[in-house]
Amino acid sequence: MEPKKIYGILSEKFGGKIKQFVENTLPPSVLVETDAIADVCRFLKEGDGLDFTSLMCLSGVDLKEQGRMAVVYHLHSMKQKHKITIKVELDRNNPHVQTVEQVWPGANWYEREAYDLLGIVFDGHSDLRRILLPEDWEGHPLRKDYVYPKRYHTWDV
Amino acid sequence: MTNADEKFMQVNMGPQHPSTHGVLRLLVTTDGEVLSGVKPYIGYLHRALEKIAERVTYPQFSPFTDRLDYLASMNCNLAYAMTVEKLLNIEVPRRAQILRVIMAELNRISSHLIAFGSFSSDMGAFTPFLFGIREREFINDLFEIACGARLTYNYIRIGGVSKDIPGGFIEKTREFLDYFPAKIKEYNELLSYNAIFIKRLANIAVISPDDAFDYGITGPNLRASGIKWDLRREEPYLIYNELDFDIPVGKGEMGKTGDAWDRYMMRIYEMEQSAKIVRQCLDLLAPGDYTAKVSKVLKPPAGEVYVRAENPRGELGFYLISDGSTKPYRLKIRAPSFANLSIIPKLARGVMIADLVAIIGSLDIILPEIDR
Amino acid sequence: MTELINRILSGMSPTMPLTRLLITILIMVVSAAIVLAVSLLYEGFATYAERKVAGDIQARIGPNRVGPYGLLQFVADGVKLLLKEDIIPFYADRWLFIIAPYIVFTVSFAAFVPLSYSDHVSIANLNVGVLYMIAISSVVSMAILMGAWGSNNKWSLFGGMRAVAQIVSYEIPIVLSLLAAIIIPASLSMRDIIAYQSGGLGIFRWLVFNNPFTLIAFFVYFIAAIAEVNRTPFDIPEAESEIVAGYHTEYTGMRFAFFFMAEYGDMFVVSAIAATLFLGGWQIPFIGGIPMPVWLREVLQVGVFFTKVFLLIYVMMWIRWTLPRLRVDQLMELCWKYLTPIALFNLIGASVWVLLLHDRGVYDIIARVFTR
Amino acid sequence: MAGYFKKMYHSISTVLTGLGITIKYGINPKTEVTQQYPEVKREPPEGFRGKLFVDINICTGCTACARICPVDAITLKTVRDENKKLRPVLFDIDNARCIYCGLCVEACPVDNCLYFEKKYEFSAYSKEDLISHFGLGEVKPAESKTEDKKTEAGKEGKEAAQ
Repeated sequence: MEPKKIYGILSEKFGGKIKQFVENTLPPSVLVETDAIADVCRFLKEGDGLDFTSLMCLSGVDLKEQGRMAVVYHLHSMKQKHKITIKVELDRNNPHVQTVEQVWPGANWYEREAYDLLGIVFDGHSDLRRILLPEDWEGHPLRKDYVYPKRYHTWDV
Repeated sequence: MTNADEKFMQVNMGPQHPSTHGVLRLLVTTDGEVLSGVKPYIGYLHRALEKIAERVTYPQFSPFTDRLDYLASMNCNLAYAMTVEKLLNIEVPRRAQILRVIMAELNRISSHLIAFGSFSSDMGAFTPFLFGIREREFINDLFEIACGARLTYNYIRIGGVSKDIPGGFIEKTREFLDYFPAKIKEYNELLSYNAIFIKRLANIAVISPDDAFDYGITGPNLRASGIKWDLRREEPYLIYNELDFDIPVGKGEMGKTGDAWDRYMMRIYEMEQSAKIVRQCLDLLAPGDYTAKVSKVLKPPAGEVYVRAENPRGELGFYLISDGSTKPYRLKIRAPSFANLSIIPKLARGVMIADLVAIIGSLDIILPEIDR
Repeated sequence: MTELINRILSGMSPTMPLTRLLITILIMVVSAAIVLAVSLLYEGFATYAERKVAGDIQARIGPNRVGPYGLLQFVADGVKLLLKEDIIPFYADRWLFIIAPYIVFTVSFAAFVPLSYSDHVSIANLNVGVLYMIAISSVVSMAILMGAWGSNNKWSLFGGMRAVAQIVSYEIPIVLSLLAAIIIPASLSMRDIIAYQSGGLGIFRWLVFNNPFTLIAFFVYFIAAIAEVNRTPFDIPEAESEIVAGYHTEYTGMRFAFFFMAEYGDMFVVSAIAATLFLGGWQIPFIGGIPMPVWLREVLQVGVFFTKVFLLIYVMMWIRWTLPRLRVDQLMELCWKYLTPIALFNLIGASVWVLLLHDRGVYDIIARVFTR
Repeated sequence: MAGYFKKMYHSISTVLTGLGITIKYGINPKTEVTQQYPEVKREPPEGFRGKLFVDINICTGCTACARICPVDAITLKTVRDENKKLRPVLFDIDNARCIYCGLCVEACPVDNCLYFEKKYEFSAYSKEDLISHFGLGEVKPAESKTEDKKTEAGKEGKEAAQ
């Protein structure tokens, strides 16, 4: 199915919650309102003819210039063989978004990673802990304004 | 360690444990030999590659991709190069494409040889590991002739490959391809169809297709569940659509489809197919440019791409955002082993300690890629 | 040895009880020292042989640095182990932890005593030799559990539990299969059993060829014996890919070496039992009937005995470097579902054979047919 | 019951097949593939990436290598000599940091100036000993204007480069 058509189906179903269709990314992306992401994802997975079986990638992006953060979902359907990018944009100072862990269990670790490295909080996540960094690490390194620590415990960095 | 339920014992498996394939730590809750839960802890090998990517230029990041999945550096190089090429709209010359396929498939063989070998030593048989290493040396020699390095090749570059193959490479590769099938037969007789080995693996840790989708499992592990999905076929890149090869899928020969034995066997089958691909590519190889014209300073236009390639361990994806400068704005690496490992808590419930080792080995995870 | 003591003492005046006692003790100590020296030397060379065999099988060379052909490798290993720091974990049960390796080693050393190395060379010709061997080798499991528990390490505990479960279970097929052989010469003395197997071209009177049941018993015994000494494919108590190093995880230096040497000592002992009971012990095949000086015969007999034992040890090593490891429950399954019933029915069959044909074996019957 | 014996037969036959393969290797010394390293050294092929070498006399001091190095292993300091030509007074390559990626060799605009030697044994007792110094040392400068072209890029690379 063409991404454009998927966008059509989505905006028909969710109306104003679907904000924008961006064609020049690869794969083309759909910008979704933050509070609707879990519903949209569930629909994308279970909706007729959509069948987005797997979440290929979930990335957090720090858009510092725009004062925002984004969470990008790269979805893929192994049954229908089509793919699409879903994006949500969050407030940079207080990034909160619903979890999609209930839709794709594999999202668990990706969300933990986004939380770890960018500080995006996924509401409803079952086990939101740091994953790559030590549990007592301060700050979120992938933020553009991250300040490198001088010391970690007894080590000079 | 305190535990409310006295019946269970908590054991740390790793970070230093012989069979955790690197520095994976599993917090195992057991009732005697039977596991009641596993909690993986990763990140011991975190080198902040994604952060480094934001501080180095596009060509400079290429050597770092070697260090993602160090057993399949060529494939990682390839995926990264394809990502940047997509952003820059570079057309890669045909000879370079064929060379890339040859290297990627040879690397797939060498990676699967390690997977096979380390899995066998996890299962307590040491000899197959040495045999796997022996054949891998052959491939390493080939790579060394081609690019001068034996492990971190940095051979496939943005626009093509770093240099043309020298004379004698093709003959040596053919020699290897002639020598290899007999060895696969030997592996099968020695290990794959060994009754003890089958008993250890059949019906262990079955991944159903739905679970595989849910957790984003890809590569041989997905195909073992009976799903015929291979990016080389589904979204052909390079010259894969011209090549004739099969995609082996798990059929549950020794038990249920998608069990550990199927996952193991996928790798043996794929080695055969890769050898077939390399043979065809050698025939296709015609003189030509080995790299496209790429300017020294790369300044891709602003934009974002998500490109993936079929790595030996699954789909390696690069999500690259460019802001028009010489350095990536954001590079997210979607490592196949990361997703493959995340299913372990689900699989390792009610199995025995020895099975946990079999599960880790059959998923063929590699930690540098997970921790990045 | 008792004979030797008696012979020496008989020449002495009976009025010196203290001297007699001292001389008896002296002779005992000297002979014990000889056995210890020989067994240590054997264990050293066995570790060398193990590594060499592994090297051969894995298409590599193995130790070849220390001394000619690396023959002095074990000396280097021994020196290294002696110089290693002796670590006793802080939370270990010190008493158990320290004493366990000595018990394991003593037991394996004590099992050398009733063996009959040639017609006249033996330390003690016990009339219950076989029983003694079976009894003393069971003590190993206790010592292993002591060490495992004393280490206060969860992996050690796993190993210890596995070891006990395994050794206790496998005693049963061992005893049952040994019985099938013992009922033919109807003696428990090693010497009598070997003496019974003389003649018949040197090999056809061996108990293994006596009747079909003893042949099966030999294989059952050998498989169970591999399990008894914890070697692959039954090395679950120290399965390094699963439970790190099992019961000797926490042991270092010489304490570890004791466990290590005991394993090779046990290998010798079980192989010696197999050689004695099934393969004619020191009976020289084919040329046994030719008259020769006593000293030459003795030397040949010792040589033949050791050759048989080393062949069996080689087979054990060969199996170790070929097969993957079984899982705990599968190991038990093999014991209780396969080996034990087979050994039991085998014993019944052997008993019926003895009942009907007395001690006549297949060879006797054929020989009788032809001589008639 | 038939299954019981069939299983037994299967186990024994496959185990024997495996044993057959290993004994073939076990008794045939020709199968050994080990190379006796310190005695027998393999000749690295053409284009082997060994230790970096700089022919300092033809170096133009363009700093292309230092700029492309992803792990910041090359330290380069240039001075203009009396002919107004850039000369490298300091050219240090930290072999402990080098990841042998070959980017610098390709970036070097002068033929046979910066290249990989076929040398692969250069262990040392201290990290300082691993730095190879190629710099010219003192060059009679036209004017005392020095440039330090140490690049910012890849500062983090240090940790990753192993």
